[in-house]
Amino acid sequence: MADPVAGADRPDAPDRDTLLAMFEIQSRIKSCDERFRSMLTSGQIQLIYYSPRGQECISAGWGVHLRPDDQVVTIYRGLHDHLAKGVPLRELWAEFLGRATGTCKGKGGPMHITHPESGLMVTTGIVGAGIPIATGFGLAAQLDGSDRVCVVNFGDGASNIGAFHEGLNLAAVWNLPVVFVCQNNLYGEHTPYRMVTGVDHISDRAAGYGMAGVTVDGNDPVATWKVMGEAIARARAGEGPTLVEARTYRFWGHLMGDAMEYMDKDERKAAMAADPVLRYREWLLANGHATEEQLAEVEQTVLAAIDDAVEFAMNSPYPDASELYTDVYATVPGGAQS
Amino acid sequence: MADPVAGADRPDAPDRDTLLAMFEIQSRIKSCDERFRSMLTSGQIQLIYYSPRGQECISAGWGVHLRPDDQVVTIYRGLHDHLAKGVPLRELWAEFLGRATGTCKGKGGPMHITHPESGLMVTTGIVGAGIPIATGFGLAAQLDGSDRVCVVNFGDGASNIGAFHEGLNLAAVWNLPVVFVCQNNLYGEHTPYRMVTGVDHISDRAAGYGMAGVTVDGNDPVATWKVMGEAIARARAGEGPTLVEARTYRFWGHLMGDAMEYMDKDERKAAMAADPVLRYREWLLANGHATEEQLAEVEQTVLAAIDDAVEFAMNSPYPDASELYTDVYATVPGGAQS
Amino acid sequence: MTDTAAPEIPVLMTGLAINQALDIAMTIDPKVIMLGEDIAEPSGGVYKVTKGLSTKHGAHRVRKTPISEQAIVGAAIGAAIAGYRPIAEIMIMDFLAVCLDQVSNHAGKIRYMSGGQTTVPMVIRTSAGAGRGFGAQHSEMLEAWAVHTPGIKVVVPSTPADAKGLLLSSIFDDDPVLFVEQMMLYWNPAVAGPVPPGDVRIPLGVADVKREGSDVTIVSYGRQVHDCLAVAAKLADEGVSCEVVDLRTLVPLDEATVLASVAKTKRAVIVHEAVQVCGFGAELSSRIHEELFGELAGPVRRVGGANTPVPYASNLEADFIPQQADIEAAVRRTLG
Amino acid sequence: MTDTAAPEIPVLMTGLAINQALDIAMTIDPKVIMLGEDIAEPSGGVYKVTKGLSTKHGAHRVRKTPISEQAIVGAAIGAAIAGYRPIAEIMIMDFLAVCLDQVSNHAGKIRYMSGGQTTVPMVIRTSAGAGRGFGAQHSEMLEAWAVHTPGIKVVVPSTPADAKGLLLSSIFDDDPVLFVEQMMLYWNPAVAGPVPPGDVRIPLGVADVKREGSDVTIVSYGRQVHDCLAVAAKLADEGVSCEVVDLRTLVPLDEATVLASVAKTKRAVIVHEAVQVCGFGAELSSRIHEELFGELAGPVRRVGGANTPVPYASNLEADFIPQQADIEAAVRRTLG
Ligand SMILES: Cc1ncc(C[n+]2csc(CCOP(=O)(O)OP(=O)(O)O)c2C)c(N)n1
Ligand SMILES: Cc1ncc(C[n+]2csc(CCOP(=O)(O)OP(=O)(O)O)c2C)c(N)n1
Ligand SMILES: [Mg+2]
Ligand SMILES: [Mg+2]
Repeated sequence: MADPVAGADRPDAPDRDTLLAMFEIQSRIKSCDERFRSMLTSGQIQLIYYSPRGQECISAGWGVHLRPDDQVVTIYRGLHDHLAKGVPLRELWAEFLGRATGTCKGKGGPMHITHPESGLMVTTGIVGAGIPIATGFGLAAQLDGSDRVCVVNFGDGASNIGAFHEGLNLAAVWNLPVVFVCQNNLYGEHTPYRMVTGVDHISDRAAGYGMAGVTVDGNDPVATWKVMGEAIARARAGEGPTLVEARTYRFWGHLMGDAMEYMDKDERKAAMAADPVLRYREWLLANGHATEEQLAEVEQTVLAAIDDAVEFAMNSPYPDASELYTDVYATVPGGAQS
Repeated sequence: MADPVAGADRPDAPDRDTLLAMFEIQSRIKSCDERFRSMLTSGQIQLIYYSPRGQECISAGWGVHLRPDDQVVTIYRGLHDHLAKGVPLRELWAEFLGRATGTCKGKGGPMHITHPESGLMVTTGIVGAGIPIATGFGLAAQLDGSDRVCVVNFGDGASNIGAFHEGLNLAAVWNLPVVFVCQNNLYGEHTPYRMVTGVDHISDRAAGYGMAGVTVDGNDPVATWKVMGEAIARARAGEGPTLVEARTYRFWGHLMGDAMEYMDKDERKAAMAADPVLRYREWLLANGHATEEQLAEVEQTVLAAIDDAVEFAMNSPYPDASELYTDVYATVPGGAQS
Repeated sequence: MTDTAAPEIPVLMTGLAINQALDIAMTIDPKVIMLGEDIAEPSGGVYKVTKGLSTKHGAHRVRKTPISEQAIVGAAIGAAIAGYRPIAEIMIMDFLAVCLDQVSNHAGKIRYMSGGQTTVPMVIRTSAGAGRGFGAQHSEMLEAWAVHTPGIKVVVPSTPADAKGLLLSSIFDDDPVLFVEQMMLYWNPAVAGPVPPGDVRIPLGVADVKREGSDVTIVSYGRQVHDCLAVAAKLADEGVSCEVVDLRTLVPLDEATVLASVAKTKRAVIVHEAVQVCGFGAELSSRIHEELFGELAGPVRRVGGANTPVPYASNLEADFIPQQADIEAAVRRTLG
Repeated sequence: MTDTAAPEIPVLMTGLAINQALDIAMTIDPKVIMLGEDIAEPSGGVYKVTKGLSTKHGAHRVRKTPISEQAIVGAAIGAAIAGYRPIAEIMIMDFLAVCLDQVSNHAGKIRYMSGGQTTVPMVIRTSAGAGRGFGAQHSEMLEAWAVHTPGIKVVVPSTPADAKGLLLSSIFDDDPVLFVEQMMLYWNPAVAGPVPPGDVRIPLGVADVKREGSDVTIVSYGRQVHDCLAVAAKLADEGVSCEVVDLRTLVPLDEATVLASVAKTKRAVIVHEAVQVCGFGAELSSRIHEELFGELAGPVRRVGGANTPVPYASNLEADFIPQQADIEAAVRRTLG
């Protein structure tokens, strides 16, 4: 597991605004997740839910570096990434609940959140498939002569599928502005990654593509911020892609309802005891980067926004039945149904 | 390119019988290829032909180490591998010409030569696809408690496709008795491998799977024999898979008729001038490993066998029309056609 | 009609029936092995269908794999050629798309390309179907792709007894078989049924007339068979007699049973969850018209999935899937 | 009928017509880019269809890729969403199987899953078809897989003029289009034809009646259209009048033209090279029977590829492919 964030101050830490911005993102993720889980547990809502709890610091780490025009690709376990890229809470919640007011009119759902306005371009449910697509966003940026970048997120398990290999090699040979973020939460569904992965550090695979690779403690917000910043800067400068492996831990099993019988109880207890979000909060206070009042206010604001989003979503209508047939094709002569 | 085989003797060379066995395999490959090309050029036969000329020493290098029960998987450019594993000339020629007497009754063709009796299990036309299949042969050997091994051959271009990644990782995590032989002939169809591959030495990719990886001069029969022997011994001993990158050069373009406008003329001239088969012959003589008479006899025997095989194939009938519908399924209730 | 309805036979849910078939096959034949993601203990698979098997038969025979579907199917192909009877699990049918090359270009063609020298006795088990709010990439029925690929057999069971008996036959069949298990059937008590204990096999290529009738033939397979039976029961009250034919296997196809039934009723409705356009119903409808032209009282009607990806919103997802109301409407239409 | 037969129009082979369409599209729209294996100079593609394009438009726009079909299609998808009009080349259609996830689960569904926020305006060009002794893994016609995948448009041209005009429309269409080019057409002088110069587009979803007739309708697409026309010409000498409808695009489908023709002739034969079982002909046959039941003089007949992998031996390969004799026999049978 990650070494705990030292209580001591960090010379390598960013400025206060950045530190607070990361805290704000982490709080949004943590509180959204807690609300989803409590409403699911109480039966107020029903959906297949993949909790990102424990992985907040990773998305916050790249989130504060990105510009609105930068692009993000993620996976079914994507709530933290969606929020870090700024997908609005109301539309996000409405989409999770399959309502007409959702980001995708309720037609995509949690596994397919898309919000180009925020730069959240693709969320895929197919392990590894977002990686080649991300190279396409990188290619477009390169051809546009723009310095925008694409950050694509995926798990440890995804590093064993063919699309990972093809996407990283292509990004390397074309020197594309893409940052590959492998969120290594130690498990792929019910399987410890080391049982099915030939290498300890997934970032070591970067060398096979002549690509920069680095492993960072994804539970250390400062270290993660630094590594993400370097990778994003490299991509912006046209110096090519990076594979960042951020080590973390999946608090709640693969999906909501998972019995977690395959997870080591003590390992999990230790990880949750070292909750990176709470530790970061303590660290901010201990080192005078923020006052209790400031942080509490951030948290209150986040909770209020979530209340509003939940109410918005719960009171939103389901999509009209006609929506089943729309958006299949952009153009269909005479609206033919095939 | 490969450093030329020194005229001097080699302390690391195998015994005389092995040296001659490699020469015999190389001669068979070289002469078969020359016969195919001359008959194609003269219009006596017509088929899509992928010449293995220049790559003889690689197959000979593993060929002399394999037992009859060891298994081989290869690709459309597989003639050299087929011969190194002992696929009989008559059935091989007949299959290339699509005759009923061919290894596959003429139904598979050159891209799909199969001859389990010789241990030539699968020849595929899909780049990279033989790699996962080879892991299955390795798995079967492991479960059987047998020390037989599987050698799977593929090209430099194949190292960029997803199946390569998935197959190597699986072989590594299951510690399978498979030797992955990447025959790096510097080109994938019309594209120099370095233009599309993120790394110089394809064997460096092995590290990403925690697998042994080695690059050898595939035009140096003695060095290749040594490296193949080590990899095969490792697999036999249950010590796991190896990725061997054997550097060589493709003399005749991707397929017969290729204009080769994308190949550097001087590079090609130099490679052909350093013909590994001829150099090996000279080296054998220069160092008294064989006499001119011995080598000439081997070559004559090979040529006679090829004459016989060509005559056999040319005089063989095409498959009976009924063969179109057989072998689709092993069992079909009431012979139903679907 | 199968006679599995005899009272003393235990009633099981589909997931357990499949688990039993796997257990029996591994017990009677050491060459049967399983490969797939998360299939081993302690979890025993994401749907618990392989529960207990790795403990009983060993982790060397019930093998957890990386998330590498091409490697899963490829390894199964190699092992099958080498004499094993591998059962590869592709967790959800939509993921067939990441390994279809191994399935169609290799598993399906190797026997033919080798001139019959090598066979590929393997099963690809895959869970499939909409109805659980999984969205567009985890809900498809793609059996038509495989039916269009000569060399692959295709099985889609509807009842626990069929699932067990057909899976046993598939495992011991010498050809590659795509075995489609609809998620909605696994642990649904409403479709639990009697399952004869032991190694009781149901041959591939034999349809099952699940209900006899004289006015119209409803042909289906998989989960929708239950909807067809419900519609048949409802219409019976109105005096409409529906015959329900459960194909059970699409390749090989028991065309004779279908044609005999339609020749009798003169009317046919084909029902499946898969997208209707270019679905299996198109093939079957064409054949019925070709074989029984002039004998039909009306055109064969097809009831299939909408020509759209599977939507997430619960109301839209329900509309995507053929419902009993759609089947009933099609039946009434054929009765004109 | 298209009026491309006017004398002053240059006669081109299909490969060159496609090359022209690509050149024109890249010239008029800087957002058009190409990705594929070996497509750049000096070779200009394994079939020389992209000859000259990288030299004229730059290697940054005509991009040689690794042998990574998932990356080729995936990169095209990303670039398309980001505002480009990528043309991805999958060298041979059988290789679709290695990247079908990107095609079906992503290109085909992204617009729907995003609720219309993102579109994927891209073309997947692929060469296909048997007849050249390439064997089982380099000879398939797999368009039915894509037709069964909502969200993908499917085009299969038969003449040089259609290939050019339909490719231009496909490139500038806002949906993903699978564009199938039969290898046997590329450089076959026998099927060369007049091709109007310049940016002349043929809309998707409009079938072309390639020959008018009154006794029987032969519906086909792609290479086999030429065989159908040959059969029609032969039968004309016997006084049998065949109408030949070239679908040109399978999705969207011009059902109206087909139904109007069959309503007139009362007889239909559907011809395609793809394996007949679950091929596109099954879908079309079913629809004709559904729409014109009672108006037909006989059942719709299908002439498709054998239900086998494509064999290597030249005689067997010829038997696999529907021949003019098979088409003629089917037509005579419908006239029966
Ligand atoms: C191609 C494919 N195979 C299998 C699955 C089923 N599946 C969904 S999530 C998952 C585990 C992924 O693990 P990892 O990549 O580590 O991501 P995590 O869930 O841990 O965030 C699997 C196997 C899938 N969605 N896609
Ligand atoms: C999946 C797939 N993509 C593309 C092709 C077309 N193709 C056939 S051979 C070849 C080049 C392969 O190069 P390499 O792996 O270096 O092997 P070599 O031909 O040099 O022996 C390509 C692209 C194919 N057969 N399969
Ligand atoms: Mg994980
Ligand atoms: Mg090569």
